[in-house]
Amino acid sequence: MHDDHGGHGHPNYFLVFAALCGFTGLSIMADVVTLPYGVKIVAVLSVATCKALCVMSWFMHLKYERAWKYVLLAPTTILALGLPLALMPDIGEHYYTPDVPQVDDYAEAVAHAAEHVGGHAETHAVHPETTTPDSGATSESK
Amino acid sequence: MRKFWCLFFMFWPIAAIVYSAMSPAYGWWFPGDSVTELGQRIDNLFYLILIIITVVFIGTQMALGYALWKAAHNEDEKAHFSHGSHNLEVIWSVAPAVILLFLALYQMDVWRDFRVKAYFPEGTIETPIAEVTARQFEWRIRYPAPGKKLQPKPQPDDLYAVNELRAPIGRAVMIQLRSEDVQHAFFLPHLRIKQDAIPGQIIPIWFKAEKKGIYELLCAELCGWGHYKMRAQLTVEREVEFQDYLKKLQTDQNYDGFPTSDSVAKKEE
Amino acid sequence: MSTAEVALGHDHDHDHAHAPDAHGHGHHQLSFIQKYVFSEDHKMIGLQFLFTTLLMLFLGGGLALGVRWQVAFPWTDLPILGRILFPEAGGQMSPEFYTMLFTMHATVMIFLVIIPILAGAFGNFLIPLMVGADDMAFPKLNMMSYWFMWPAMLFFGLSFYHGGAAAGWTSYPLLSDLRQSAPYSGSAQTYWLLGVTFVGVSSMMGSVNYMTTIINMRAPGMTLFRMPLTIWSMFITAILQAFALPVLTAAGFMLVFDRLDFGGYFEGIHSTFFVPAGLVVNNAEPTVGGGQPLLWQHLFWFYSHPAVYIMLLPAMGMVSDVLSCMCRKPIFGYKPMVYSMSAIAGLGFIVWGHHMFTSGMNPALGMTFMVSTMMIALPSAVKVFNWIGTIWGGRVQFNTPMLNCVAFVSMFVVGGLSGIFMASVPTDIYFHDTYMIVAHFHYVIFGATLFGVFAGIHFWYPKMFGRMMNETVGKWHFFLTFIGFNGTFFPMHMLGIAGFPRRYADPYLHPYLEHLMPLNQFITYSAILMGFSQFLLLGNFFVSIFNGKKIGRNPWNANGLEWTAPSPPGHGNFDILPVVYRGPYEYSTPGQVDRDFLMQTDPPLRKTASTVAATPAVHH
Amino acid sequence: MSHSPTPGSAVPPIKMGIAIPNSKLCLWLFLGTEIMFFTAFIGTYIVLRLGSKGWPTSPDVTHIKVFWGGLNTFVLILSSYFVVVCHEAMNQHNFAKAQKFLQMTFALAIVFLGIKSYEYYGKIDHDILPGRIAENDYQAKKKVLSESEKAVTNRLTGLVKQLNSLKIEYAKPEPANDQGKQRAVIQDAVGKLKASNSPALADYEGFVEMDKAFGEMKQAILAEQITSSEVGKKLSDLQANAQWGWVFKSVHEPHPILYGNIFASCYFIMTGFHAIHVIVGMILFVIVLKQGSNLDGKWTDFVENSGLYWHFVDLVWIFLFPLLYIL
Ligand code: HEA
Ligand code: HEA
Ligand code: CUA
Ligand SMILES: [Cu+2]
Repeated sequence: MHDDHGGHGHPNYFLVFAALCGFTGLSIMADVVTLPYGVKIVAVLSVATCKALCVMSWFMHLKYERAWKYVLLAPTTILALGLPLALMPDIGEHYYTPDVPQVDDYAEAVAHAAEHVGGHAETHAVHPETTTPDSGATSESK
Repeated sequence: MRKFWCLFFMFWPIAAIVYSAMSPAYGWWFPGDSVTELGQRIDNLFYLILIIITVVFIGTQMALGYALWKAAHNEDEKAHFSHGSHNLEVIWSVAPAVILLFLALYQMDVWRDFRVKAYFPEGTIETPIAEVTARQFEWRIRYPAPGKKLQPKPQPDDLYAVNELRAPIGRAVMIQLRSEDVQHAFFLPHLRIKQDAIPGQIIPIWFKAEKKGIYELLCAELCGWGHYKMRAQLTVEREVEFQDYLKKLQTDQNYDGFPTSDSVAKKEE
Repeated sequence: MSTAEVALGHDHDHDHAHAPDAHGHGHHQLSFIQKYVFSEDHKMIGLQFLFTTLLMLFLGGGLALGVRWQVAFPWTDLPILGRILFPEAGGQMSPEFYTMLFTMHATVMIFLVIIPILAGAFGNFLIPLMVGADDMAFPKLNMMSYWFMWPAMLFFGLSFYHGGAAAGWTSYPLLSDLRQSAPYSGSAQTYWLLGVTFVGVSSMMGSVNYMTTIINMRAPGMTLFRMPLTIWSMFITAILQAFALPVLTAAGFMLVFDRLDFGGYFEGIHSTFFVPAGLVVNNAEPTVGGGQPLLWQHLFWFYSHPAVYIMLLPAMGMVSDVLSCMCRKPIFGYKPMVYSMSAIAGLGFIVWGHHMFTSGMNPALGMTFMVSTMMIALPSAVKVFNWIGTIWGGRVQFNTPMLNCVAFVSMFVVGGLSGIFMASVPTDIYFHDTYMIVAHFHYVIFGATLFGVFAGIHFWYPKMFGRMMNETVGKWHFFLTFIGFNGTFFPMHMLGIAGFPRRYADPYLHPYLEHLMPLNQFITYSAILMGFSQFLLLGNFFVSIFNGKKIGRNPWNANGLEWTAPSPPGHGNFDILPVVYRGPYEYSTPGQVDRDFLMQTDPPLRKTASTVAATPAVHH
Repeated sequence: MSHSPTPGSAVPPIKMGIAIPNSKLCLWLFLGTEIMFFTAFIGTYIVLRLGSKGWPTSPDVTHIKVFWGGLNTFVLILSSYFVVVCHEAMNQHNFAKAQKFLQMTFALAIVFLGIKSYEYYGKIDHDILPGRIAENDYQAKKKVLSESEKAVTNRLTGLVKQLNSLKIEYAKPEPANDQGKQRAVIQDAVGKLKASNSPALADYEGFVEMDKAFGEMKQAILAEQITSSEVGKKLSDLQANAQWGWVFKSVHEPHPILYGNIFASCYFIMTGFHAIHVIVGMILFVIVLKQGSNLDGKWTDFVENSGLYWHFVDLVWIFLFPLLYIL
């Protein structure tokens, strides 16, 4: 039947569970302490990858499956990583000038607010650093 | 009957070639020589590819026909038994690979000159002559006032025209392409230029028209029911004429009586 | 039993045995509904797909003739239908109607004809028979994949009812996204998207099923490299669908959500994936947004380029089988054929950008896509040369399947070669969105795929119905279609070179195109000829079901497993459990005297010929 | 399982294919397609975010709280754990135990959806809904205006209707929704109510006062004299009024959120489709749970496969959590 990993007994699922909880704790930590944004991205995404690997290897028994897992997962992984990567040069960056009125408006509003003494036009709605029109992507937010 | 079908499959490629060869004479061909040098290079590339694929076309179709002919008249009791040939496979993968790689690399410079900003002719990027905004279903053109530079945002003294773009002859010029609503494409068949206008982006296009004249400007990306009638003109004229035109636009625009300029009149149509 | 169960667990009986007597399907009578309507038999499902798609071909073709009428005789009364459809306009169509016509023409042809006829009809009918299984791995799932076509057709019908989607089959936003940009196709566009989603669900169900069947349900001895190329092509197609289609489905959902705009509390709620801010469409308030229209093009073509190979590969596989049989010769280069199909599939995932060369994509990306696009011509070249190699030295039988196969190869070369003009970016700058493109893809889709399908229909018809189709009618159909086809689409290359834009309701508004009207009229006459010759096919198909010559199991003296089953095969397919000893292309094997084919089930050849005659394998 | 050899055959029978059941193979293939499905959404989110000049990240704006996301992560991991031990119990033919574990999983799925709904509620409450978010000052002011206008209009029609029950004679405005005429009716009614010393008078006088205050704000907005935060102040002044401030309760504060709409679009489509997958998983579990004491070894594959599916749902969340909540 399906039980072709018979000999292995079963892994200690509770241990895996505990590890997953630990990883979750780590990513929350990454949010609580202040890290440089780049470090934070790398940190939480690698933690997420570790978690995913844990779930896949033990909970989904991939550790005990035969070679078909590579045949199935290799192309999937390549495509899943490749699609966003291929979108980057066009959507994630702009070769031509983006025409984004809301950013221009926002810049105007900020400038306008600076003119007023007391500058209360600074909306609490938007995080100021993230939205200076030329700060590029979200890199320095938070 | 066998002969008929073999000849049938050999006859049609010949008909196709004959038909293609006589097409230019009937005007079923490019709308004249390209008005730009870049367009010339595109045409040359076209002819290069045309030659290559004509050879491949004749070669494969005749091979097919000949193989059929031979096989139809095969007097042997049984067909020739063969599972293939490794050497042949190698030959006919490598040969096209070489041709295709050559093609791919050979034409990169045309693409680069047309699209890569760093390779635009000097001075064009800094001083666009106009901003062309596509909208359903017309082209709005904004020139800077004579002697001024085009600003990204509209200025009070900008000059406007609708469906009438003008450019000086013999000088590489750049326009900024925008769209106000859906996607359109800026297509100048006589200049071999096509570029989509994408909402949310400003895309520069440059060209250097070498021949005076009035050329069609059409929309080449489906933009709604009126897609087909998004018709405009590019007038290529001498530098002085172009400057005069801008001045005329300026006086017309500043004239505060009843509007008389033809651009406004056009708009009323 | 819920369908989830079927897919997730309870398939034991199919796991255990292939012999029909071992799993007890046979012993109860099926009601009419079970047998012909909600059938779980792959053959019936295949036939359901076949009938549906053949009828849809006429709908799509009818729409195409409407398109042709307008391009050749703009603003004149549409014959016959005009007075009924547009009485107020005196029978002449409006530009928005024209836009709708070609959109729905392409939609019907692609989503309701080509894709389902290849994967749905032939895939279903042939896969279990050719791998030697008694049915698909999941018969219920299979049935559902057919019945999910119906909501799709319903939604497309609703779309028609509401005026029809009119943003092209590519549905580029913002035309397809902002309601106010195409007011006449308000909900029609939304229904269209839902229709595409359901076609997607149907294909998805089919593709996981096919993959499972091909991987796990092959007859003993049917190793991967003994599979007929048809099976290989179906397998690769299924993989393409499995990985590409979800992306389109996701993109489709995004577009649907962009279009949502309920009133009441939900007023104004809609996503903005493809909508940049600040657009003023039809004098409405400026849009809010943050999205990017190019994103749709990427996601759409990420599916739709592989999809063009989904529309071609199965036909390539079928043509290989038919060609080999009709030339009485092994397919030339079996493994290269397999590898080249895989290469087409693999490369197919990295060339989608060639549809966007003029879209304002990053030029570096454009170069990359140009190189990969050029490279994809290589495996195609290998295939073309292998087909010619197969014919070379054969003993050709000029019957209808063979003629259609040769036309397939011949037309595919034309379509593929015109693809080279487009693969090269600089020339594509000029040719993009002109009739050059229209010529190109009709040559590959109609010229190649449909001729391949015609070949397939004539070739496997005896297996489907136990009767032959009429040869004379078949040849006339082929002859007229071929002439009409080339008359229609070859001149379109010239239109393209002349800069004739596609999707134009009235191109003659532009003076430099005026002189092309007579050529377009010629094209339209050819299209009418081609269109009406399809009635020969339809007539032949339906009349032969009742009147065709009855035949035995293996009328073509072919090798595949399907020919060992009765014609038509009963429920469970095989009365003798097939065991496979060799590949499917052993024609004219030396050392064999009394016949020139060796079926996959024939036991290994001994030195003497007598063993051959004594084999239990069934033929004639 | 294997094929019985055909008598006299020269080839030994072989089981073709790979050694897992069709159902599991099919499920894994299906998961492959699911990965691509979510890739499209996640990839879209990533590239759109990188391609935008700014993205709302502050929890005050987005109402995305790491605490709830973390809790939900924990809930899903726990449920994944229960599903896997459930399958283990199935393997050991301990069906009662398996049932119990599956019930736990199911309960946790409900908890997950509960927390998710709570989070959605927070967004809806602040009108952080795609398409409805103001992206600049102007839109924010316009939004306040249209929402308050709606609130005032509602109050107005309500008061006019109420006149019937107060037994006040009045000329029915014609057409009924003509606001000018309705306002005239109210003015008229104020006089009449004063005369009859009705307790409802306060309402009607209140409306007149409110209408005036609202009119001032409207004027200011239309004349573009004030910024959105000033509008916000005005609005909270209105709302603070003890007598009629409640009318403006449904009006949201002006919060222009740059790139707010695309943010909300991505957030809702990713978490929404994830939630749909959770629900599908729950349906699969219900099918098993429904078996009650009939659960037996036949169901092992089914449980395993739904478990695989559930782990996949967990996997998706594992990536959504950092992407949406932390970064
Ligand atoms: C079955 C469908 C199918 C197939 C198989 C193909 C095959 C190919 N297609 Fe096509 N294509 C479409 C369907 C298809 N296409 C459709 C529907 C569109 C339009 C969509 C729309 O916009 O509506 C389109 C559009 C399209 C474009 C976009 C044009 C534009 O909009 O600007 C491009 C550009 O590169 C392209 C290229 C190619 C190439 C290079 C191949 C190659 O795979 C072809 C390879 C084959 C050969 C080259 C012939 C055989 C080879 C030889 C004989 C060897 C020797 C050859 C040489 C040395 C040159 N196609
Ligand atoms: C499988 C794909 C497929 C097939 C088979 C066809 C078949 C045909 N196509 Fe199609 N076509 C597309 C796919 C296809 N097309 C696509 C993808 C587009 C792009 C759309 C877009 O731009 O978005 C397109 C666009 C397109 C255009 C361009 C429109 C434009 O850009 O303005 C034209 C113009 O001539 C055209 C013509 C034809 C013709 C004459 C046929 C003929 O082969 C049809 C022959 C007829 C039949 C086979 C049926 C016979 C029917 C009758 C005799 C009538 C009976 C009537 C009823 C029963 C109702 N097609
Ligand atoms: Cu504008 Cu087409
Ligand atoms: Cu393509």
